[in-house]
Amino acid sequence: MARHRGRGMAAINYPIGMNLGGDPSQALVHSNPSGKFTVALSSIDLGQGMKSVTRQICAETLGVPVEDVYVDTADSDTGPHCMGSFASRGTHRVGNAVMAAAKEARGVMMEAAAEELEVNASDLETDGRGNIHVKGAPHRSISVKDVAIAAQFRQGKTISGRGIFLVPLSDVDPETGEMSPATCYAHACLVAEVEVDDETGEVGVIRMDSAYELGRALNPRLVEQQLVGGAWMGMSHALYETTEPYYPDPKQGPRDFVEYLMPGPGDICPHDIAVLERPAPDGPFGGKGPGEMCANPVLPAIANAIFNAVGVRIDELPITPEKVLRAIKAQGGARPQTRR
Amino acid sequence: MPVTVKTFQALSEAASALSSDRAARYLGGGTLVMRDLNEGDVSIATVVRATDRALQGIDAAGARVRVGAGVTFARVLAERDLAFLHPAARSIGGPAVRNMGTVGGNLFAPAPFGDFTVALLALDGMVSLQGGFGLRDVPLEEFLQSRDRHAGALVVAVSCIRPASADAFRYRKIARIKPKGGSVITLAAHLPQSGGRVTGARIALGSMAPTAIRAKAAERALEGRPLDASAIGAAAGAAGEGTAPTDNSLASAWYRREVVGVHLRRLLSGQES
Amino acid sequence: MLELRKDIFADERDDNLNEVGKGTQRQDMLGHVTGTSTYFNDHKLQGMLHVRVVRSTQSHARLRRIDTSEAERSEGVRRVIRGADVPRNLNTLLSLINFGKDDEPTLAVDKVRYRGEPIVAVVAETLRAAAEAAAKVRVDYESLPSVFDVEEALKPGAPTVNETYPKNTFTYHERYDHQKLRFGDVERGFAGADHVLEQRYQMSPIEHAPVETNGSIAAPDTNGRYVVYTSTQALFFSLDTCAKILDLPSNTFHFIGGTVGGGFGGKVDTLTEPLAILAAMLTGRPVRYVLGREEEMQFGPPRGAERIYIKDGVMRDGRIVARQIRGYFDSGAYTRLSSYAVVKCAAHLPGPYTIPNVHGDIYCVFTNRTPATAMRGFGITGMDFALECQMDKLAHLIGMDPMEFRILNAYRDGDMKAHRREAKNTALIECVQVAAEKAKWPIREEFRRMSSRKDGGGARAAVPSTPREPAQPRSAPAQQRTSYDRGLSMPPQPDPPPQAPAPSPGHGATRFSSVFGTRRR
Amino acid sequence: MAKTPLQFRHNGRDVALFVDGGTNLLVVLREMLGDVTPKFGCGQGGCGACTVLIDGEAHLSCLTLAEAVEGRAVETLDGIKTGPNLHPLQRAFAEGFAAQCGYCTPGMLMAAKALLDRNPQPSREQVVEAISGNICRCTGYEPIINAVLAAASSRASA
Repeated sequence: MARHRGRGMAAINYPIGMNLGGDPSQALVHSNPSGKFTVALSSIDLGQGMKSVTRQICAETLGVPVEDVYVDTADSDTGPHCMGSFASRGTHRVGNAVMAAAKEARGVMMEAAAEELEVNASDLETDGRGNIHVKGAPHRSISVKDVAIAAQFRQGKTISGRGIFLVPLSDVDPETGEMSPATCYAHACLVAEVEVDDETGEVGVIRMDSAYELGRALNPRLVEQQLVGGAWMGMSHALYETTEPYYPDPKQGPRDFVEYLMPGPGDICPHDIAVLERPAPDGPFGGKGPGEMCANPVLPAIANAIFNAVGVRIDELPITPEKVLRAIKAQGGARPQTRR
Repeated sequence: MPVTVKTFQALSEAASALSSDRAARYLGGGTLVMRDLNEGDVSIATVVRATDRALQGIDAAGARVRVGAGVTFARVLAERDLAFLHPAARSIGGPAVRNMGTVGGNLFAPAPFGDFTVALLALDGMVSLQGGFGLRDVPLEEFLQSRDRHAGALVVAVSCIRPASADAFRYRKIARIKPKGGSVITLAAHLPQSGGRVTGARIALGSMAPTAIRAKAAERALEGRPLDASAIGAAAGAAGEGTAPTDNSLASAWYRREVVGVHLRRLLSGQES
Repeated sequence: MLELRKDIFADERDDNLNEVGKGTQRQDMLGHVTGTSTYFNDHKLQGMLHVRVVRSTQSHARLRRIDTSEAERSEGVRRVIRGADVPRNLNTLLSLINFGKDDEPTLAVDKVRYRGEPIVAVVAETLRAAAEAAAKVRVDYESLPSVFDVEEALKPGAPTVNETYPKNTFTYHERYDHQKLRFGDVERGFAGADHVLEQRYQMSPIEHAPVETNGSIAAPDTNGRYVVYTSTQALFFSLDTCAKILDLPSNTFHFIGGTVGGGFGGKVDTLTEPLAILAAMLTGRPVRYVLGREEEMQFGPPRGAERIYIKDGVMRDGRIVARQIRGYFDSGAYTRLSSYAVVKCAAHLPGPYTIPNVHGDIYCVFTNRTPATAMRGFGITGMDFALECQMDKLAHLIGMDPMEFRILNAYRDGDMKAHRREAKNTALIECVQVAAEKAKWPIREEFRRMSSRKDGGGARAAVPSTPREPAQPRSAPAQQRTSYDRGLSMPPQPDPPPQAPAPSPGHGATRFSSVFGTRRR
Repeated sequence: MAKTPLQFRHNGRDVALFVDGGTNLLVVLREMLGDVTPKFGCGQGGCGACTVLIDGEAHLSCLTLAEAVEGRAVETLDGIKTGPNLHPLQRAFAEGFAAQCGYCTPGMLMAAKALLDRNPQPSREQVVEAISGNICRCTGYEPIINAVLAAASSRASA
């Protein structure tokens, strides 16, 4: 028996937002009389961190601390329309809508502050800690809270803003497929190292190294969550998952988490990640969206690593021990390729 | 109609309640019956439970150990005298399942479950049944062949031999998922040696037939021979004989036949899986 | 371990920010670790009823008779819902963006097209009572031949899965059975190539497997409205789908969600909300409909399988000169969202590379299996697997390092992409370089010096001359009425004008409708 | 229809109620006692989202017949804080970003608590074993394993 190690790589890009655009999202931002802001959305947080990333975008745009912003989602009576949480559109589309709404709210806030400080709004700036002051004269300052009180009770202004973001819908040429599918793309390259047992066809993933370019890491911890979890899902898709193990024959479909295979906590491997940030010109602070593309390079990188280890190409997913073993036997044994 | 739960102190009463009602199921640790109820199995109208202490007994003093059917895998793992059964017990479920699942229930677990039973089969397991007729012992092998007909009987305990030495008994579950997954193949081998030769080998396989079975051809290949590479090779070559694996979501019949010998060879020669 | 490579593209960023770029704690973390984050199923309403759906046991069959009389008399049953009870028992999800024809009933009426298709919904006081009643529903099937393979489904004489699309393919631009991509001349490219490699790839159907299954709770609210707690990934998408199926104004519904126990694309299809609301309407009681795990795994829509053929022409020096791709998306018995993924996939070709001749034909194919839907990387994941395995084979074929092979062919700023838009803001080369560095995978100096921002455009910006294929006229537009809407008071579908208005409606998504408030009738 | 009386301790509080035959503990906790911290993920014993401690040991509440907890102590995530103070595991999960959708988190935390209560200084392998019956579809497990180890070391140094 022998176990053979091999390395493989893959590089990918991924379109951000619904293909062809036409997928709007709206946001409403308003302050309460104490200068605490609420973002109202109908967007969904299914774990990807929608509430958290839009909260940071809103705080950054308003120029207030993140603690002073709360994102409320999702309620169709209070949250304005959003297309939904899919197609890696949340950060880009909803983020832009929140940014637009926060900009409008900031404009009112600065006007209200200017009235209190008896200066022009264009002479004011926020310090990001809850205060607004005259540029170059930090002592001529008023807190956001006092501005909110003044706006509500003295000036009769709503510190609020509306935002929408829409990439106009593109046509598709029926004959050539000419179209504008997306305005920006995320990128990735991943190297996987595997160990293949040439008597059983079993494949273990030993380690992964990767580089992901995602515009801007608006919150690096959330990015890390997506990339680590996404790579796990990619490995899962590559080696384990299927609802029809004998596809296209529909027999033996799994009914539970024992029959439906996903790697367990004992199957995971070290994964070193580099994040690159080439800001998207139309992304909120350049952000694109790491959520979906992170799994994609893992599947082919593992398949290519298996070839490097034992010289067989498995072109059907998932790459089960059976498929590997059949291929090794058909080839007359493992044929390790040049070590990379 | 909600399910009726009947709890009895005495085993005999539980057994007769079970045998008199076709819609009754015996509830052990819950991992099988509660699952069926949760999934809306309306064929179960009555759940029978028994609190008899006999179900909880562990007698590990003699050459044959006896374990009550209601003993959980967690309790097996807590019992130092049952150390030879620990690998099998540990291969089942996560900790929560081991705190619930019982030795008796495992006898009825459909594929890909039922790994503990494979270990018992290699250790000359016997099943103590309480029926309307009283208590009787049935060899595990015979019990498994007619498992469905025992639906009305109540398993009180199982027993098995204590292996001659720690090295004489080996158990391994081949699963896709680590540390816990359903069985691709489960293997257990009891290899008593006398004068450097294997005598009375018993090898049991899970997931190689509708229930756990013995690999009798592999046993014969080892009988009377030293446990060396040649004997192990012969046993590995014969491992698939008499088996009848099927395709399921974890592996195909082809794959199981193809690798059962590999895994048996590795188990017998002390190699990692 | 995550490392931020701030040194790369630093000149394009303003990093002087207060909140953005910080690893701030998630807003929802405290809720998550204390178990106080509220998911749809954490709402408990007084007098709640439960739904269990009777599903088809056959892959393809005519329904001769559905007998619910015994089930209706079963203890605890408050209502048995059949297809005829659904106000508009025919829908396609993307009708909300005016894309595709209504092809899927909420409850099957005269035919089932996949094993597990809902036929009858039982509403009862307890799940046990619903299960007991469901077991008493008698369905008399007349089996029909099934087709499970995408290429078999396209052959003449294959069983018709879904009468809305009699040839088992979705219709693009009202004339084609697939989406085309044409850029340059692949035949000429192959003729001039040093090597030509054609390969077949197969992706499997995959379950989203979120730990929270699909479900919803609907309840009568004040003023004739209904409140709906839901696991949906797209609140208004689901709300508008329900408004259409139940034929009610969208403001009848108050949808509440937003905290969802994982989705990955599996909670877009609005699987439970229409029946939960309808049950609440018919009983006047709160109703909960949650998929069990086996239902979710077997009959919840998977990521659909894809079969992909790639034929490449490559030069000895590593340049790919032609790439031809044929892809088949297995949509299962109904369209759901696969039609959309096909166009997205076509736009993705030929991957992140600049190739002068590209030819793509992508099909959305109907088979007798659980309808497929979106999943993380929708339309792309399977194609990327095929493309990047193919890239590895090509590099091996010409004896080139796979990293360098990617860098050589990578698209760069200013290049023309196959869908005829300029590449901008590209970063593939830098990702390959950094990944190689991290993995200690040696690449040659000249490849380490290449950049996405250099040497693109110019000749690479041109749209190559592309041979015209004879354009097919639009087939007779058929918003085909299928037999399962008989007996329903469907508003008549106005026949589309024989010539669609200019400009070309593209893939059909000419405008959004219901999501903006006015529903197309 | 006759119901069965049932008494047990729920997070240190005695509760008494009547249950239908065949009811599982998860339904009792969620629907009857309003403790929605244990989650329904499968009803099959495969996901661990409903994990609770019964007399200190991890059990799957969806597979536990309600009658089986008569007289016993049931602990859920709702009971592991000390007053307003988070349990070290809760803190470690938060600090380690070990939750995304949050749905598996209550079961993970209870499985981890069952481990640390018996074995305050587990190895990585023991942590992996302890959560092996709990499915997480978001995180890839690594942050969860690290969080349990971090909680153990924070308790050791506290």
